[in-house]
Amino acid sequence: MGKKFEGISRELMALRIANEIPDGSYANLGIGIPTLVSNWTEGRDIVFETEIGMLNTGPLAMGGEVDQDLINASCQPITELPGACYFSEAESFAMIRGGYMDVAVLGAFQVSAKGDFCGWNIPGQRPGHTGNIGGSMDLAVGAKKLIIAIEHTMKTGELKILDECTYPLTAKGAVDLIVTNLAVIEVAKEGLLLKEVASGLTPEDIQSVTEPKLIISPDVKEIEF
Amino acid sequence: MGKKFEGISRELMALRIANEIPDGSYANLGIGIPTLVSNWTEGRDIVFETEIGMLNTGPLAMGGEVDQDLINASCQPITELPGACYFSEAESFAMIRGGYMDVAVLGAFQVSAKGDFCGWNIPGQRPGHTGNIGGSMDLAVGAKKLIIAIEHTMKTGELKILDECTYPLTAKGAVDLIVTNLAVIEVAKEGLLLKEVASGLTPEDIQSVTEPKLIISPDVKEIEF
Amino acid sequence: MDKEYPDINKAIEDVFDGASIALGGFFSCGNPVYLTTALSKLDVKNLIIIAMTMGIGNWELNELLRNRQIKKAICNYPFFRSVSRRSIFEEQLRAGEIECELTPMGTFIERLRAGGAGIPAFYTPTGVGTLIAQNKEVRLCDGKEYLLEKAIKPDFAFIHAYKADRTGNIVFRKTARNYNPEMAKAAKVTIAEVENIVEPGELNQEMIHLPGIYVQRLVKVDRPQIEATIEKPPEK
Amino acid sequence: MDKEYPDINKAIEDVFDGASIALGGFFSCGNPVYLTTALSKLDVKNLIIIAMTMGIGNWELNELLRNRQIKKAICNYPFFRSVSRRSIFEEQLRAGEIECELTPMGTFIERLRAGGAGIPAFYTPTGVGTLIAQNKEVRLCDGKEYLLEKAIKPDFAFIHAYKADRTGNIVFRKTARNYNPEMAKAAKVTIAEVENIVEPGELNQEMIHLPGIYVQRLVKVDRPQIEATIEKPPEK
Repeated sequence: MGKKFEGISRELMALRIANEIPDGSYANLGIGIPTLVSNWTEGRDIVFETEIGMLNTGPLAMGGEVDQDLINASCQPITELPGACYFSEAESFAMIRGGYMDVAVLGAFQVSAKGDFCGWNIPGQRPGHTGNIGGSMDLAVGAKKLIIAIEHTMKTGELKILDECTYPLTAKGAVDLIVTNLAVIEVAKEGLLLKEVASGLTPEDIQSVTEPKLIISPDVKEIEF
Repeated sequence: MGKKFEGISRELMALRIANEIPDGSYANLGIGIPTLVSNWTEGRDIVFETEIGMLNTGPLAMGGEVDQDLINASCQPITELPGACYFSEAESFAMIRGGYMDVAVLGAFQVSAKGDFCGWNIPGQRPGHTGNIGGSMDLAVGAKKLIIAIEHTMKTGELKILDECTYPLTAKGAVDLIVTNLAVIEVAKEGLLLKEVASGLTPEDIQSVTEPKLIISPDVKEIEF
Repeated sequence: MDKEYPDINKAIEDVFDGASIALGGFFSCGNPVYLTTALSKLDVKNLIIIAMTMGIGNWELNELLRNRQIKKAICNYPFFRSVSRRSIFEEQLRAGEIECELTPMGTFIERLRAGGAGIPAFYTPTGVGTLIAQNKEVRLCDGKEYLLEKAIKPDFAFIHAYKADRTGNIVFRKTARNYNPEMAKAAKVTIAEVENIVEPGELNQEMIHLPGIYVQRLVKVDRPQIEATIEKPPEK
Repeated sequence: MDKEYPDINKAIEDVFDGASIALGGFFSCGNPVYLTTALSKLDVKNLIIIAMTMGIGNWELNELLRNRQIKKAICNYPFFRSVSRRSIFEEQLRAGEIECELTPMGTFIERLRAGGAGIPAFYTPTGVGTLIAQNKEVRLCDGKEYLLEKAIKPDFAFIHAYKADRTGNIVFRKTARNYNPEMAKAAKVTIAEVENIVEPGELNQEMIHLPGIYVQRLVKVDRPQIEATIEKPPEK
């Protein structure tokens, strides 16, 4: 159990992540906080893919725009942008597994110091070893850069950034960057590199809610937007 | 070396093969005699595929019909029929290998009693063990029914229907039916079953130009058109 | 070749006990709603159902579960998102009344693609080092680990399409394409419910999403009215 | 993302000695004729060329051979049909000056498809019991033999297309599609010569044959004039 810090909002986490995606990128956003990233990319040169089989997804559909044949991977009615194209599920995952997604942003239950993460099964919650894997395992191994967007700790105070994951894995060694409400942490060869902390917090605060020993970047700074 | 018999023309071989393809079939025709089969299928309910990536190919294009972007797998300008569709090479061979071709008709240099056949390399003709394999190996293993259309012997009189093939194989045990200028022979479990002979010839004549011992069908008859 | 069947029940009458059936559709989008409902009225049991979800968005599938027609599910997103909600499938799974073969989404559709393409098995990086790798062969290629995954070849595929010509050439609409094409390719017999059936030559030959060779039977249906949600089944 | 390059030479200037390059086109149809010619004027050697033929229909490739720019060919139909005619490629092969990796047409394109789809290797029935099986792993699946075949991932793909929007979404025309889409997906860098370049939104989103994510560079070219034959090169 760690202490409780407030940190930044989910919206600002999404903004911080949006700033991490270079112009000219193709990106896929998972369910939850990751979905919010596209609220911050208007005017940016980023193309979003959705696993269901579409490139250049537009904002959520409103009112009369809703089309039952046009949803995203979270089953929300969406719109299309100029340059959109549709394709099959097999093509969608050929693209994902083939390494064409420059950035994927996913949620997680736990992340380890080695870049392992878990997001589909908390033991005891579902019968046997089952759960909603969906496209998470393919995105994890396929994306060139995998960003995990999570609250730094569970609501109950339990740690989520651990030496070793204790839940069933989504992928091993796949995570590149962890963005939380408290910090921005790079998964480096040597371990977790603390690069940014939320306003008002110190690296020691972050360490107090993080199991692995953090490497404090010499350039460590406040999270910038 | 066998004797020399005339038998039926290439056009009639093609007609005999056309009669072997049931209505409602999807079929692929190789280069040479097989190509002639489509001259006999007008009004029939047969859809032809070409490896380059098209279903419902039409007759050869004439004069102003010629379109440089519309050729068959033999590089001949062709036309399209109603219900035609285009697809990629990967799709074309997924279809072929996946078992969707009801009938394939190919030429061959040699065919064996076990249904092996060779059609891409005569030792000494090309450098090393190379040759134009093209789509022949995929069609051979993929087609539900493989018909080999050949002259019964080589122009030099050498036998082509052998106990064992002596040239590099296209596929093992793939041939279902052999149609030659002299006979129609089924590749059965027990061996080669002689079912039809060209007008004026006897089963003994066919055996005299066929290396494997033929099983003479009790219903053996003249080739019918 | 006119592949249209005037009667949806006639089009599925040879589905047999123990048959494996792939059902197209991604959550609420592009599901064979009419065929699934017709299947639930058929006296067949011990079915193996291959579908993304198990009654989450594709609500018609719950009727198959209620009737206890399903022996085994092959799927990638079987449950409600919220762990506090239990689907019929989850209840049956907890009771040990049904089997579940969970396969990641990309592996799921690639296994079907392989089934249609004559590829019996392939290697994939997805799932290495996870529970998905249990009892699977691992192979090193260029120093990286991959899992061996096997093709799925269902007896039947039920798909939903926007348009078809009578010979079975099919056009899907927007994201309702999803799993439908590869399921059709993988299955021995594909039955498509189609919103619009036209004559051969009326579809643009350059935009056929599923060539007719893969489709054995067509059934004309009305355009269904669907709410895009995985939260609640439609009220009856 | 505007992927158009005004200068074809600029679009290929990072091709390096020893690069592997896939060239689209089936005999005379859908070849990247302009890019191949531009490549023949570049001072790069020891290339690995992946193409259906080696200068049979795709005549421009012969210039690469004359310049001795090619170290190795991966192909499925390398020679003239008639054994009495010898191509430049055949002469160089006889002289031991070039390597040839022969792969059946379906395996050839499936290896490229695998390369683009993150599949390092797959099993196929094609070639079992033939010379193609030499030095390849054989595996029994359900009692039938299959060969292990490995993905091809070229450094570059050169493709020819009918239309593209500036973001790289591509539409091919009739049978000129052939190998082009999968080569583009397999390659690290894909350069497309395109007859018509339009603005994003002008193409029908339901008939994009190659999504823009696979295409890094576009070059506008005039529609080439091509005679459909593999018998004779065009007169100069």
